[in-house]
Amino acid sequence: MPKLSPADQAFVADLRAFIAENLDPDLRAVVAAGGHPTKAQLKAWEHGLATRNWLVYTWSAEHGGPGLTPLQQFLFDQTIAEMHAPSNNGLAIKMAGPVIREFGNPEQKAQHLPGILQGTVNWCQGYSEPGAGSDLAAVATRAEADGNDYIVNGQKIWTSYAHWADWMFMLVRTSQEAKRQSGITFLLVDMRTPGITVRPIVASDGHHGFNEVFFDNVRVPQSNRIGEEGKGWTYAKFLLSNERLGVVSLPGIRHALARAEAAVTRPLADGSRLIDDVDFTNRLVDLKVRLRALEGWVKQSLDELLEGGKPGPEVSMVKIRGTELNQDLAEFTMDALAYDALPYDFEQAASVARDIAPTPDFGTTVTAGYLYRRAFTILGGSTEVQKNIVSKAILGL
Amino acid sequence: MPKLSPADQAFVADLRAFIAENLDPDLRAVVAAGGHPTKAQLKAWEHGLATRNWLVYTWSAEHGGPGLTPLQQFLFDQTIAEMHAPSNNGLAIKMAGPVIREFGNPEQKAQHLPGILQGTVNWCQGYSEPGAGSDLAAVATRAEADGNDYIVNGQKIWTSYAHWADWMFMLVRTSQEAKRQSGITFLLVDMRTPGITVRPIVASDGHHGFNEVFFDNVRVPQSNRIGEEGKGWTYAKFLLSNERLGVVSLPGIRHALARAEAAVTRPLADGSRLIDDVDFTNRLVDLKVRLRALEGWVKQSLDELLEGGKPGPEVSMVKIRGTELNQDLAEFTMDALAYDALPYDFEQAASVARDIAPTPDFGTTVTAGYLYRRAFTILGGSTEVQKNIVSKAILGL
Amino acid sequence: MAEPSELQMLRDSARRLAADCAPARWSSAGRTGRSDPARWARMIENGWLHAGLDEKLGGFGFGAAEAALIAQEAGRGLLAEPLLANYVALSLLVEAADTELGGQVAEAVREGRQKLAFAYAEPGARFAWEHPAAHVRREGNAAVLDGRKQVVLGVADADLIVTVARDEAGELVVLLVPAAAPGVEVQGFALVDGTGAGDIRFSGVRLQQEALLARGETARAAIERALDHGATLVCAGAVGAMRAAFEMTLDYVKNRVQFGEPIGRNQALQHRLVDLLRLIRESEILLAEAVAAMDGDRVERGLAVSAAKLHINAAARKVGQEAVQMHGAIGTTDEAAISHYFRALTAMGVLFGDAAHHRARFFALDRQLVAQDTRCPS
Amino acid sequence: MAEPSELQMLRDSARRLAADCAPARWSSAGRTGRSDPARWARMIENGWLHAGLDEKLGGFGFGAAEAALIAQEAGRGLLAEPLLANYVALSLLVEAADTELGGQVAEAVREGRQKLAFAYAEPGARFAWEHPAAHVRREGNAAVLDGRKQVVLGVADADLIVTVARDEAGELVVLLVPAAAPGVEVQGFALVDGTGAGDIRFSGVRLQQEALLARGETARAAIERALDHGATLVCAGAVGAMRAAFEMTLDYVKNRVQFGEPIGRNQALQHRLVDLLRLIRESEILLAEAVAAMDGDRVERGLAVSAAKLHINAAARKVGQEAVQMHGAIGTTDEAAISHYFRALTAMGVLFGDAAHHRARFFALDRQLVAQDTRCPS
Repeated sequence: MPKLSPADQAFVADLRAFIAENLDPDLRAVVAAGGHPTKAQLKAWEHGLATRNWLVYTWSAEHGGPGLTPLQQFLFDQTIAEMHAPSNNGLAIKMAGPVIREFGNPEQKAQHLPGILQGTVNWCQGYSEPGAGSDLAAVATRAEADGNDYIVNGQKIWTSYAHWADWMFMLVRTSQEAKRQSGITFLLVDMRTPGITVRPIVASDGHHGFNEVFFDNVRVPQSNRIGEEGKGWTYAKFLLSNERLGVVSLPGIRHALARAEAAVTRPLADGSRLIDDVDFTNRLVDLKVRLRALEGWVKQSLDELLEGGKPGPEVSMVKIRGTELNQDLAEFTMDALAYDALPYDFEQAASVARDIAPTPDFGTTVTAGYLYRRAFTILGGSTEVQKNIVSKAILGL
Repeated sequence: MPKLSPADQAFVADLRAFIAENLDPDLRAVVAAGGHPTKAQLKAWEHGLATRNWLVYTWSAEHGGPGLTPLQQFLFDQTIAEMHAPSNNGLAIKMAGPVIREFGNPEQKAQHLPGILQGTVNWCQGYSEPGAGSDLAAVATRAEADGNDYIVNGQKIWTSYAHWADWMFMLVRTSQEAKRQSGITFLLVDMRTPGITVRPIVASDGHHGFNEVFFDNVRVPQSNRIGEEGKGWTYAKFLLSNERLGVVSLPGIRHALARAEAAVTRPLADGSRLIDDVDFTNRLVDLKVRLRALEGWVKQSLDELLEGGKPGPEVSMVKIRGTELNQDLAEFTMDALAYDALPYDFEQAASVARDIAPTPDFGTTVTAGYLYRRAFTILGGSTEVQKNIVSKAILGL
Repeated sequence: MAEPSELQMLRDSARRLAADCAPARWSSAGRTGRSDPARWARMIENGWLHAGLDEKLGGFGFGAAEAALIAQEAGRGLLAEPLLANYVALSLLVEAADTELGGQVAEAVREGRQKLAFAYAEPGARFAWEHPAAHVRREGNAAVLDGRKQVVLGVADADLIVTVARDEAGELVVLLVPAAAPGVEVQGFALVDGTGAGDIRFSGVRLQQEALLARGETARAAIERALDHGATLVCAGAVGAMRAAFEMTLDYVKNRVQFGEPIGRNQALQHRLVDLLRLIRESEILLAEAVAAMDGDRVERGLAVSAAKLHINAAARKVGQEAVQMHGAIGTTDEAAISHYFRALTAMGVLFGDAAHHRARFFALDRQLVAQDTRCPS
Repeated sequence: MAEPSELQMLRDSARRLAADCAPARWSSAGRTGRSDPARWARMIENGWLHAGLDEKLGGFGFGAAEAALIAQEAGRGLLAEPLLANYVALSLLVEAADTELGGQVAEAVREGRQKLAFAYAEPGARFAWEHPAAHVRREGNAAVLDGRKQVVLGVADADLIVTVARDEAGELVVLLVPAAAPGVEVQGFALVDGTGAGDIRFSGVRLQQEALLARGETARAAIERALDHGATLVCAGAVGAMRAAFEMTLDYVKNRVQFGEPIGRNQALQHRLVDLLRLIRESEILLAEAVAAMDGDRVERGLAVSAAKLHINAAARKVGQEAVQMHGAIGTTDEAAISHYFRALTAMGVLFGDAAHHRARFFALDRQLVAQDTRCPS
């Protein structure tokens, strides 16, 4: 990292002061442990960020954002991570927002962008469908025109935080064509519309983040369609690269590394520390080197994104490595905890609160993290699908 | 290992005494270092073994062998390896011999088996062809009937020790059929027949073991055909499993482990030893555990071989793991040698004889071993082909 | 080697009961760490607690092989009952206690009247056990025990706890502590795989003379053997669970269609499945060697057990992770059976020693062997 | 970041010359360890020995980036010439010697009148260098050097040897030794990758005062930097060689037909090729960071260089092995170009530190950083 300019130093100082003043200690503790904050905690935090216009920290001034430089955006992420504040919710600011801004009509922009800027509206993403997995083009949820509306029938799955969402951006099929990518339409749907049912999916760590969303004759105004009918795949693809980079979550990885470091430096009963055990040392070094490579690669990909508008297929490899590193850090920390990683309270999706032999602070969500991070190499396009993409798009195989 | 019976103890004692008396120290040194013995060294050793009928140590008494029990065969391999005698040449005793015995006619048996029993005739295997790789059924070398003879034209490649061989067993194509495995015929060919040219292939370590063999209107009596015309694939397949287990070479692996152990226990300049460096310790332990699993697996496969006549497709996995372990042991030892592994005399296929900073004894062929062992996961059916076989035959995919 | 028919019968009975109980670990065993008494009764009925015992104690007489076989089927069926806890504690007790006490407890366990637990791990000690912080001091005729043990399998169900401490002379002792004794505090909980366990605090627990089962080198040897026994049974459970997870995954990839064909048509998956099968086969081979070595020489036993646990820990991780990955998103949910195998395999990699622990132990024993080895190649 | 046009020109020239020279390492460079003078002359002509030098010494002024760029192209083209030896020795000499001597030698090297070598490794010492066995003692005005160095790159070609010893006070010293001085014995040989190297014995070599280039902490810092420089250049060469080997392999799998289709249609190979590409991309990223850190703070430099070397050693191994495997049997023969890349990548994993060495060093530096780090998260 080069020396910061005075302006950038001032930016970081300002941000640090803001976080120190506004971050609820409970929320900080949850984030530091890698756990799941509550909706109320997140909304309070987002409300504060919005007062400084930092919620949409990646947006240019032209689009109503703070117009941070790429370096400042990087510093923002880094500072947020260092101080254990939650990362800004990408569903609204990196997905719904940009697609509405790029492809929405003036009315749609006027309706939705203010809520995103101010963090008053929660979004969810309706892409995946049962049985389709990483094959996103296999959209079966139908939308049939009926006057000025569409009637939507079908089912979405793996919908993160649908139970918190006010709006969903979703893919529907408006016609059957030979090429499956055709005939897909991109809609914005108010989650309070009659006919929508949200059913929780409990993950293997016990946490409820995912949902199934059922659409039973749901009436959606055609004015909620983004762009042209049948061109939805184009808009969806625009977001896919963002999503892949989003899954990588460097702040999350840095938190995970902090927990790993804590796990191997805590003194054991006999005063020894795992950091003096070469078995763990070697693994820690390899993880740190992988993080260095990943950070450099993410930075290159973001540069491309800024220069060329969209990242190339290399982002698939970044997604693979980022998600693997995140998994391996959780596994490493779990290994360091040994027996302390085993007691588990499924209903809390966290370690058991133990009185006789308390689990160390940083350890309470390590096992949950190990369990739920298995999804990282599956969602947003599985590792296997990413490799197929690279093989075709870069290697020409 | 259970306690040995008195008979088995006597067998081992007898064998050890024989080796101690008969094994040329130069040959012993080459084998211990994992190098390539000369033809003269090997023939002298085999001649000695034959006087005790131990050359064909896997043959039953009925077939003229010593009729050792499976345990005794195991002890034979183990003792040979421990005392750094060369392994018995499988080409004659595990391939040419059994196929002639199983499928040859009485004249062929009378002609060839005595030479194999006594080790007076060297054999080579003519399977692989240029451009065919692991696809053994892609036999293009033609044999056309002409009176009582076949006229053979074509080319074989990767023919181990063709330049030492008196006879070759080979696959030729006698007719074009829809199914490529049909129309293949199994021939025995005298290597002194006019029209045969052997061209050396120098391996990446500098050693000449492989050859290309060219057939230019080579006249082979039809009486040299094994079994029926067009049924050659059946006889060849009979040998494939043997070959796969053969490549595993537990004695070779045990030698390699002895070198690895020597490399990490030698004292360095400051008196330290790598065995006290957990980096190397951990790798050594993992290699030893892998050897334990491999030995158990080979033993099970041999038991199956003895019970059922031929091992199942599991032998493909044994081949994969055995060859990988052999490679990884060489790599480990090379890593332990560090700078000492680099000076290389290509013409000798061995380390440089250095005066100022001599390479340790066990280290002279370590680098050559690392280089030429790369072929182990390719020859005898590549690892990839073995995995395809297991996937189909065991997993049903 | 053919299996004796008694063992075959036991295996069949175990597999039937396990299948009958499944799905057993769904949504965790709750927060008490206690197991289902009805299922335990069926295991008693089926004679499972005879396994591993000497014939004169009412056992079948096949030693470690029996218990390993049942543990393997329990792993395959994801049974959450404290079988391992009872096998290990009982065999340690029988080895260390006098014949009468051993016989009494064995009978009570076999008949389902009592349950046992074996408590060795201490807070912050990971897998170290030779220098426990728990200690006993003499007070008149009684011995008074203080200390803590953590993540003790089956302790919330247990009537008797076999545990480890040091005495005033610093010697290791093996103790038999009634769970109901004053000063014994147990916090029960479920582990990540849904099995029951708990932490224990001993606060001035007064024990009579007969509670001292072994002391000094005898205690050390008995504990080491018990830990090897435990590790072997965890290996057996892992082998059963890996086989089941593998079969389930194989079945899934044959039936799950994506991009127009079963995902099992993807060669990249095929090759990875072959790697998993290979890991499982090696696990089976090393497990069999560990079981066979259980009654042998200490060094050979330790090498075989640590080799098996070392390999099987890694295999269990890999098989669990890959099985989930190949199932895709559904594999990460609680409603998918595979996620329960994944959680079970996660726990098995830790219980009775992680890879680092067994690697270090294997190495130490291997060096002893190398040092002893007088057979010089010619 | 756009490359300055001078660097682009250098890269183009380097790639052309390398292509022109190839195949360069076929069947090993022979047994003398000496390189081809005609090819060296062409490198001099192309200005390659200006690379990495300060402008006032006749260099282009782009520092480590220039030499790394040429090393990368030399790796891509498998050039066997002692570029690395001269870059490292010259920059160490320029840093440690007085301006006049530095300038003279730099000019002689640039013009092809002299060649250098840097000798640090000692028999049996692996990668340790802070406590050399080689030593100097005073005799009147002269210093007398005794000791051995091994596997010194380019030494059979060298006129001047920059080496490391300790003095009578036990302090590290950097010395400049004429290869022709009485008492200097060199055994030249080829390495496994066909490049030239050699062992040296110094027996009572008498050196004048100006031969002592640096001493004590100054020497230590200069040597450490030289070793980082060497490691970085090896990384650069490996990146070039990996890229070439990868492209060659990709080309091969697209054209090689087996079982009726190009082997590149096999998804298992495709996924492995993606893994290789990933390793290479990470190598490129870490290399760039190491190059950028060459003129920075010691700890940051060490971390960046050791991270790069650690990763690239493993990547070089993997890429080399997989490239051979995917080529099949032909890849194991001397006549196949890929086998030469394989041998080059084998050597690169050892030169200037193996993975174990750099892992330990990274860890030590990382702990320094953690200890220094006063930035506490809030």
